[in-house]
Amino acid sequence: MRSQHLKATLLITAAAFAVGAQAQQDSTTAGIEAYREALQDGNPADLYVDSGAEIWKKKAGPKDASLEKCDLGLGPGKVKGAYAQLPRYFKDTNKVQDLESRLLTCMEKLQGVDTAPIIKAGFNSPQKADLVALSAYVSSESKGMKVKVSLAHPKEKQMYDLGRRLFYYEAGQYDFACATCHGQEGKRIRLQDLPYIPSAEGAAKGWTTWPAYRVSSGQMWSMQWRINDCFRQQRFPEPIYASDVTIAISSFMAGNSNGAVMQTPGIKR
Amino acid sequence: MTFNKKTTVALSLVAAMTAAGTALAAPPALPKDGSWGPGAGNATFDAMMQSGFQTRGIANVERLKQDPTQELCSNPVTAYSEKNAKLREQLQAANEATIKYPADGKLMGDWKNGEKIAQSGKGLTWSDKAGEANGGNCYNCHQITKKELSYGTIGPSLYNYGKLRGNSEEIVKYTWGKIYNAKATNLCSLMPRAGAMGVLTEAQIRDLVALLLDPESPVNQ
Amino acid sequence: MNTNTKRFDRRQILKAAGGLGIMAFGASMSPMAFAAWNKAAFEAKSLSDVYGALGAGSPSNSGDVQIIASDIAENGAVVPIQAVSKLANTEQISILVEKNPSALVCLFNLTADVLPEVTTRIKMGQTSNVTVLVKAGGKYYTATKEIKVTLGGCGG
Amino acid sequence: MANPMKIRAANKDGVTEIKVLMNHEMETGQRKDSSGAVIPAWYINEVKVELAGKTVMTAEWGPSVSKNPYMAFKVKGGKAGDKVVCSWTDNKGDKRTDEATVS
Repeated sequence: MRSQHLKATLLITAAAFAVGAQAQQDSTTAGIEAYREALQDGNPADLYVDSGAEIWKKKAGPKDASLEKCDLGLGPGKVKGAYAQLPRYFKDTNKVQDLESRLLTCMEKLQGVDTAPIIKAGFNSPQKADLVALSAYVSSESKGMKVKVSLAHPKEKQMYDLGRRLFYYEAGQYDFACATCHGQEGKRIRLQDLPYIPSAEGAAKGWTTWPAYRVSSGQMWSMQWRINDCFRQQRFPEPIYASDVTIAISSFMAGNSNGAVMQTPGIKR
Repeated sequence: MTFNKKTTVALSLVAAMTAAGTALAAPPALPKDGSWGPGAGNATFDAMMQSGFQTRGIANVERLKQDPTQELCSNPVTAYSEKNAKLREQLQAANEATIKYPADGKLMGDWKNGEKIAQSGKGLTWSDKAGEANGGNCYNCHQITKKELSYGTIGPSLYNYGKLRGNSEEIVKYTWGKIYNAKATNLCSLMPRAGAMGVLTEAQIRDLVALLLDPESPVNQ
Repeated sequence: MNTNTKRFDRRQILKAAGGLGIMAFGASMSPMAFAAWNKAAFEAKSLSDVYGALGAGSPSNSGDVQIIASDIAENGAVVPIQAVSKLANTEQISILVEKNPSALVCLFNLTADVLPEVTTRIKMGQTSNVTVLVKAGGKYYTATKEIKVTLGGCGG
Repeated sequence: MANPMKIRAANKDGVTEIKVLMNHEMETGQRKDSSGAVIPAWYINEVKVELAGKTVMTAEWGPSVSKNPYMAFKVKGGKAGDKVVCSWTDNKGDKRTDEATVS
């Protein structure tokens, strides 16, 4: 099916060329679409899904326990569909948590792991590698399911509202906010389409395709990593891993995406 | 703009093929009074920002402090509201006052260098080092030369910029000012204030002006 | 895989690579009994040097060889390529990138049971012609397509 | 030690489609690290695929195959339950063999 589709997309490319000079822009766009389509087959993120599933089951930490009893919101050990409903409010921590902050909670509680060094470590470090693989695995277990993020609890609505305010927050020498690039419909940076995140469709384009394997760096990126690099390019200081800043912006994107189908883990340029 | 529309049509065609797109529910609307919702007032928001960011490399937490222009433009509801008309006028004048012209009066440099600056997206992130030349980031948002296919569309196309406008003294000065501080002419412009914020040097701006206005530049060919 | 073909290949390599042939033999001692890695072909810079090292001579262009790939790659680090041969008795499919530091990217030896098409992903340093070289019935054929490599993303 | 491959193999109408994803850096030897030193070339150079005990394909690769290599091809014959075995060696002599069952 994939290759059928690819061929169809390539036909579009050819057709765009046939139209002639008018369409340099269109042919570039179609060519890029064909490229992205071809990438979908054989996503190296699958390698991380497998290793994440192993890490999930592996005993570790001072308590020599696995994460198999971790409650991601649907009850202890329930992974299927959990990612499509995150971030969410958790009673035990009295906090709204995204996947990665919740995994840290589970590592602390179930395995007795001190997570402070993990929070501090860079995304390329071995300490973060487990979380990246786990996010590939957990997100894969929501593939094909609809985003269902609750904004019913006051803390969930608050996190969403804080995220929206952050989205428009302009600062630094470049006067950049998330909204600078993601606040209009139909724009792109270089050749990358920029989803309009305040809309449901735009938010879903981003939210339902991360975590993702990035071919440009040959790396698997978790959502936290994605957000971290957005703020880097915004010329902001660094968002602290799993801090409320990161969860707020995730709540904004996820809350806007409700009803869209998860395609995780994705593959990106 | 026609070509944006065309792009959108092409994309939505492909999107329609990719997924049976069902309409999604509209996200919650922003409060009309310009507030952010009961839980996202100033105190809570500031506390989140302070605890959520850390200095890394040259990107220090001081950067989170907003100047009045940034503060006004950070609220899509009130940025253009009636009651802020006066404030907008004041801020625009303040931005205009930042524009400095070179002492030697030379506003046009080398377009070839300008092209390199326009291509570069480097500068001022926490992975950049202090003292390194910053890039102009121009292609991120603008079409400039015909040859570079990888250009953004957040800003208008600058292809034939000089050919369409000529390079009278007035146009050269206007162009310099636009690069130096885009907020002097359009307060909540999405374009960085490259000169006023110290992103680009005078010499770099000179080269960018040449890229746009030099008749020899590929922009005008 | 047809052992006669293999032996023929190796002799060709020896001829092309001269003294370097010994190194090609070194690789063939691998206990997994792979085909000998053709060092001379992978180190050759130009298309014609690769053809020489493979014993392909000057292959002719053929409409029965196809390259299915997008015209533009958003990133040169990963360029998906499908190489297809419609030629009878296709025994080998190679992918070459003219402007890469070494042109030969990969070479697939297909047994008679394999359908003559392979999909893989290659690196391209810059916009370049990509050539698929097919060996069928002992003869070599090519198809060539330009793929543009663009600079994506907003970073420096 | 090298990380496992992901092999998928499915038979449809008498043709077995084999898709393999490998875990490998595929370092070109052209890149430099942050201190300016050249990162040595490190890449898979030989690949072999067996279906039901018979070698169906061998490949020779250079460093221009993408990181975390992917290849897909089709073989006439094979049936559900057959074993697919894929092996690679890299230029440092590291090896990896994994298998999967045709579905």
